[in-house]
Amino acid sequence: MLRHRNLVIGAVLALAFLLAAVVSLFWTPFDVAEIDIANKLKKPGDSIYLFGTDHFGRDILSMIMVGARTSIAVALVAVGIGMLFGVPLGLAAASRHGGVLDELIMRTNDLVFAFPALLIAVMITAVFGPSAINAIIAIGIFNIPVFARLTRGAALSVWQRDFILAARVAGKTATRISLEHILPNLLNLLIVQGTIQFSLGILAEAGLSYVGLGAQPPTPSWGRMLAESQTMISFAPHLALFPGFAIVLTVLGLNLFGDGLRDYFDPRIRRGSR
Amino acid sequence: MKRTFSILIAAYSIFCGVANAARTDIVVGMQLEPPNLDPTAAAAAAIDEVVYANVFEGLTRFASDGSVIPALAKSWEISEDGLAYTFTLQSGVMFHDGSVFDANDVKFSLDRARADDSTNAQKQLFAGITDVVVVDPATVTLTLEKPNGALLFNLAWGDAIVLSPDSFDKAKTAPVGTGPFIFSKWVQGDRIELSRNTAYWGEPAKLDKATFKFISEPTAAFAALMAGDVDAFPVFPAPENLAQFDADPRFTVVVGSTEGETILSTNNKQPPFDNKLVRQALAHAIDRKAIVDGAMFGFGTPIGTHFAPHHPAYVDLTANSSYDPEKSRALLKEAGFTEGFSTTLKLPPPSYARRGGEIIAAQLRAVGIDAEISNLEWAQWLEQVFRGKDFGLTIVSHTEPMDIGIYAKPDYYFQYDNTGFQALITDLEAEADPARRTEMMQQAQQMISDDYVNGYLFQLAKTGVANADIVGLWENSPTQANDLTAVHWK
Amino acid sequence: MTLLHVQDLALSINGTPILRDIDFSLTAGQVLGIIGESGSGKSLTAFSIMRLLPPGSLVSGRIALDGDDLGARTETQMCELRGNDIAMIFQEPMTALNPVQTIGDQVAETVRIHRQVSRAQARQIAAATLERVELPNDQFPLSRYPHELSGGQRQRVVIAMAIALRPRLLIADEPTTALDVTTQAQILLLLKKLVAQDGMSLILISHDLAVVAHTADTIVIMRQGRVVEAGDTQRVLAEMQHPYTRQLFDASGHVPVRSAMSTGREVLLKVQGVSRDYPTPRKTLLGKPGFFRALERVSFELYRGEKLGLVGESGCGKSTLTRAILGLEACQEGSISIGGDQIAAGQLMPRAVRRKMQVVFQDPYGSFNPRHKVGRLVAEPFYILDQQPRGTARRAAVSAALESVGLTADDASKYIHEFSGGQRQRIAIARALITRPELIVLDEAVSALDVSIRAQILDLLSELSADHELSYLFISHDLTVVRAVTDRILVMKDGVIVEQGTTEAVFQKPQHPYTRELIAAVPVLEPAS
Amino acid sequence: MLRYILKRLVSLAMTLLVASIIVFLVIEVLPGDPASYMLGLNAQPETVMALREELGLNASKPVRYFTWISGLVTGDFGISYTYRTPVAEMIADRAVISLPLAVYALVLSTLIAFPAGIIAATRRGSAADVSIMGFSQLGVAIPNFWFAMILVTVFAINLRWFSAGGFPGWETGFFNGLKALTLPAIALALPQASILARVMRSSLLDTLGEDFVRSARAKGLSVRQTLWRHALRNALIPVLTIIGLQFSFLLAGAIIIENVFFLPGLGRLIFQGISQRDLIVVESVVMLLVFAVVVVTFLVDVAYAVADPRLRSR
Repeated sequence: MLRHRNLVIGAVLALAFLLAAVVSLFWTPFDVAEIDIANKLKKPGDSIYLFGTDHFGRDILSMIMVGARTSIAVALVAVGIGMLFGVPLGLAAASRHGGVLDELIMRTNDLVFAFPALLIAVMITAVFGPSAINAIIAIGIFNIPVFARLTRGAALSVWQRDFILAARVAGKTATRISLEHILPNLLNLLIVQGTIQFSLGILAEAGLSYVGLGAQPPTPSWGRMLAESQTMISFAPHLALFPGFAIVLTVLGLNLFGDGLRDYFDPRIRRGSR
Repeated sequence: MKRTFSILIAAYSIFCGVANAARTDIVVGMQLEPPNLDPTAAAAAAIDEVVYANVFEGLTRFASDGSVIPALAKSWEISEDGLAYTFTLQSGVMFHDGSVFDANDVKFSLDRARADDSTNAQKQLFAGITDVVVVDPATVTLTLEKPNGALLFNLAWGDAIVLSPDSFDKAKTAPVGTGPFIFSKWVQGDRIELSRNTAYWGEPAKLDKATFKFISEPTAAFAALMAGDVDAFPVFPAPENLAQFDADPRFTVVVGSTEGETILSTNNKQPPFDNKLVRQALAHAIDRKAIVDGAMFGFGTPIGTHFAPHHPAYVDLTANSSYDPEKSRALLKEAGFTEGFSTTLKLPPPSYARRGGEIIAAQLRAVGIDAEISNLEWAQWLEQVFRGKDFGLTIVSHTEPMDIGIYAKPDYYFQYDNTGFQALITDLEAEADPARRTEMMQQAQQMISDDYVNGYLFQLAKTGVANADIVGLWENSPTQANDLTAVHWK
Repeated sequence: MTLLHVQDLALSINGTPILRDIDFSLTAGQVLGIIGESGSGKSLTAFSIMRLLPPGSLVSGRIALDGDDLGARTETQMCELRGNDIAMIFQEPMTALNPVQTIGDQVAETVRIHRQVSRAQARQIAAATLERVELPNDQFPLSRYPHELSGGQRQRVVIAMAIALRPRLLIADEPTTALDVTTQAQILLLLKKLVAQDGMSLILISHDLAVVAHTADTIVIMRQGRVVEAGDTQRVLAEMQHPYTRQLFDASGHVPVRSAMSTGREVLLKVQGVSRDYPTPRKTLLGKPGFFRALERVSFELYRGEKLGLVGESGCGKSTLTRAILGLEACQEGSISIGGDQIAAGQLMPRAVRRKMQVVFQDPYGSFNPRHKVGRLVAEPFYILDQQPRGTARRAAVSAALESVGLTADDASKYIHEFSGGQRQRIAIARALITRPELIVLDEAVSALDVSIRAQILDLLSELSADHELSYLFISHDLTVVRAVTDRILVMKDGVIVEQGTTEAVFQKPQHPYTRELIAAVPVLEPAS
Repeated sequence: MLRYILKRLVSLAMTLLVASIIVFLVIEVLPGDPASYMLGLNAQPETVMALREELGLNASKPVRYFTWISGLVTGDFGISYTYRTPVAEMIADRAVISLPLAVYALVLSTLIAFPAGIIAATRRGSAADVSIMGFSQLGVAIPNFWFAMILVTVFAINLRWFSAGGFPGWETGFFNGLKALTLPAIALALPQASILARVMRSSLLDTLGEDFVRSARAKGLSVRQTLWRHALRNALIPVLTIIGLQFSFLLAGAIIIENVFFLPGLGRLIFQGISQRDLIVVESVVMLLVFAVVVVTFLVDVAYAVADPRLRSR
């Protein structure tokens, strides 16, 4: 069955990189901070370096592992920020549907959406200087409206259901209803969107550090590895290939996983008649 | 993917880059686009790289070997006291707009540069000049407050070029000069086109048309050369690619010298760097070879002081700060930093700084100094490091020729304050006798080297790539310029 | 002669058998009624005839139209048949039309795909057809979009699309279920008329025995994918050979055993001159927003222990009134008092008053949070109490409530999706009972249920009212049910109560013309003589 | 309908106003000063002051905001600090590259996405569907700048079919221009196409499940006819939004791609502006992009109303 295959493949890929990231906390084949010019630009497989070495003689495999840590950390926190602020805003907006608060929240969302994301990221980092933290903030900010909008939309439809009336007859406040009845019914949706945003976050982080606005050296990051390898792609393609594949596979994994989850959560029964 | 790259390898063997002979135009690649084209109104090297000696000329100019030779001034006499310089101007010189060049233009230009509201980036060049007198249309006299051995040298800078009072205000966007090339077109963000000045007063240019194309990304630069979109890249930004060009018969790689002393600037007023022992430890912790190999792929000459190795007065003091981690640690201990310490390493955009920075950070870590890297844009660097002096270490290449004088400015960003040295420089400026000058310069080199003012890394190499059939491009760059006057195709 | 002949038709979808040995035939120009409760497979029988089955379906048996075996036809040939010889209309008029096409185009399309006619001619035919379904062109030009029409009108458009080419067979799948009684009557009338005019045959599929009994010449009664009884309508209703037929019949007209009509005259709920306005969007950008008056000075009383019915068609203001009584929305005029505590216009209802009421909603599926266990769902109303019972007391109360509605205590630990529609409605009642309210508002509480289930729930309600001495406000559009269970009724139209009185009185001699119209519209199912 | 449009226009104006304030503030707090950037290492303080004066950088913030914003409204974008040419001209020069690039990429992605999405939806679960969805997953996952790097290496450096980048200018002929934009457009289009295809598919699947599709079949329309006459138009409505979003994204999101292909477009202009602290340019371009986004969203809403009669009555 297609949907389950997605789920499995995705999970496997995503977990693989998660694992790499975790392992890198305790062990990497080589020290990524150590520079060894004598061994620079070794091709994959020759000598002890499985994926070869970069222009400073650092072990690519180790850098990929630590890079995974960077990407995942940044993306994860960014999504966290998005959910932390976006979901409550969305719930609030929905519970006061058509009210001033609703209007205000939605307009602010539109405003943020009106800004080209990368630009804001560039400016934020131009103001506060480039760093992983600022990358997180930049990406996080753009996750807020995403979740706010999603939550509001879904919450509104839940508000229409009769069991909300029942709760209101029981004299429950909007806030309480939002937490007791609305939120639990949005969880699936949020989890799915979460994984999608997570993968987007990884792409965004790669993009930012590619233009030099992400985590700063010596901390390895996939995006910067690509940027640095760019001039050498013609004689040392492995420098560009491994980080590239790392990004593609991680994102692919997360997306597949997300889709898999979606299908898993709602097996589309309402097809055909009725 | 794999297949892609086997295609790549295959493609190399079938390269057959025979450019058609006797072309009379050239496309020159540059990494940075000039913000405007008026050398007297901004510091950007890119301006000179386009217009110096091509569009604009001054009284004197630099030759390709760095020597100062006559330009718009045919000849000059210096009074005994060295306070008056009288220049005899070339005759029959016309600006590109057809107006005639004469002494008034010289006076106008120099006065404009000296004026209080001047926005000349190198105003200090004209500091000593008290007056500019037009004797007759072909003669002009400069009077100085005190003798200045460097005046002719100063006048050779791009910031000292001669503009006409009628057209100086157009210089930023549509420059009008006296040079062998006429500005014809600027497609902003992409290229600038020059065409031959048929009415040139001197030896006319051999090319009809010259285009400067601006390619900021090194990869793109590489691609552009490989694809033949660009004929020459006098300062190729990615040394790692030079080997490939060298191996490729279509190209010649020209490695020359520049005036760029690349140094690990140290904030001499910020503890712990106010302690000479610490600075000395720093100096011994650095492995120049690793840096030159790692950051510049072997291009660049190690230096032991702030002076260009190709200069006759240069003394090799690298031994004075040889790579010796053991000694470095010992020195740190002696200075009371048994545990080492941590500081900031702020890096401007160029790759020599970014890459060199990573390597140096690693080398410092080895002796217990933890240098936290932060990559800055130039604007931020100027703000924080250069103006704000808020930094521990930074890497930058000082590309102005003969700029050891900066060590005599106590408020210069690395804040080296040594009265003895300042006195020496004052004398040097006043001294005219070459032998004495050399002696003093060497003395100065020794002094800053012994004080370990900064970490002296290497002299930036001029790594140029050009189509093998092009002749006449400058090999070295005594100043930032692409003088195309003599350039032609085989 | 027979137009349609279905012989041991069987259908399975992805391996699971749905229909088995279905046999029936239909004489030209006659009406065949197919009756069955949800899941009986009546709709899928229709789709098998049309061959519009979901992917993974496997059909066997023989379906012959005028002796020509449809099974033998290719898909393309079926396309030629559909809309031309066999046409079909559906239950849900609101979604059956393409929202982005004009009704004219959609009717004309039927013509244009089957006949080589110009656009203009097609539109003429479309116009004519719309006239035939009683949508006069001057009021309903071809350029109208579906969203500009009411449910009944849309259903007429759907019919027009179906009959534009005067097909020999029309299949109507629950054509009136989603409509109000009066509209239902009109649509049925229209269908009969068309059958008469065009000599067209009609298959009328419905869950409502009464509807079919009135219209069909022959009926087929289906249950769980099989035909349990088939034949001439009169005969079937007279003999009722199969027990299920009888069960169905009884359930349809079911009257629960009732405790003697309460005689107490103590007023429990008093609604006085209640009005409610909703703002309508501004006409001009800065103009004053208009108002739609949903309730117009509604006044009535409900006595303790009484079962009061509130009938009216959709949009008459029933639900607005419900919300006002439940204190979900404050009213703009008048007052509502419950057990003596009065709530004036604009006031919010204090918890102390809310406590006295509970509600049961129509949709057994939408009225429970799928993420909570039944125990938690049933206990939710406790929140309104000042000190909610905790721990064992709470659990005991929940068990009691569940048992009182015929479920078991351990159902409390199940999730709602494990229960059938009927069971859910029981749970809903348990939830309403748990706080021992004085008044229970039943908002279309049985409308979504199959007749047999409905009967059981009605019985349950009347038992409960006896045991707990409850008062009901019974809101429904279904007069049969209301008549069966209430002591008094209120008839509501356009936000006004047009008539009220004891149920029998109102049904015997209705005063207000609208009431008469309503009652007339109800298809009654009198035992065949 | 008209009321609806008016309402949207008002909120559009509001958004722009607030946006302009934010943009101004953000950019004003950028550390670094255009004057000292221009004058470089050896400049003397008084020289810098003189230049600041000349550039009008010494005026108070509110004053500068109002001069700027009032300029924008009247179409006068001011003079670039570093280039000393009218910002409007610079933007125009860059727009003639960025705009066509965005359109080109959008066209490409639509041309790929629509058939793919339709095939996938109509042959749901088939091999075609599975592989199309698989590819789209991949397309979404590939960072476009990396894809761009590879395109350059293969098609420019090795096969030499295309030039490695740069833009010859439209005056050298339409097709030269188009050719120069092809690789960048492909790099941009790939992920967009993947997303679009997915949206197309799911939206179409939803529509095909609708009742009116069934009634259409009952009329005697074949599956194909139903698809073209009924399903597609309804399915397009959500797809419109995505296309709208994508256009504005392509306009601004091309920043990185423009760098890889050294195209002198708006994205490069912004990067330059920021690094040179040519604030007025940055401000104006960002504003322009925001404007583009807002306007496109507005147009999409209007298109909605046109496509869906239910909205017209609003």
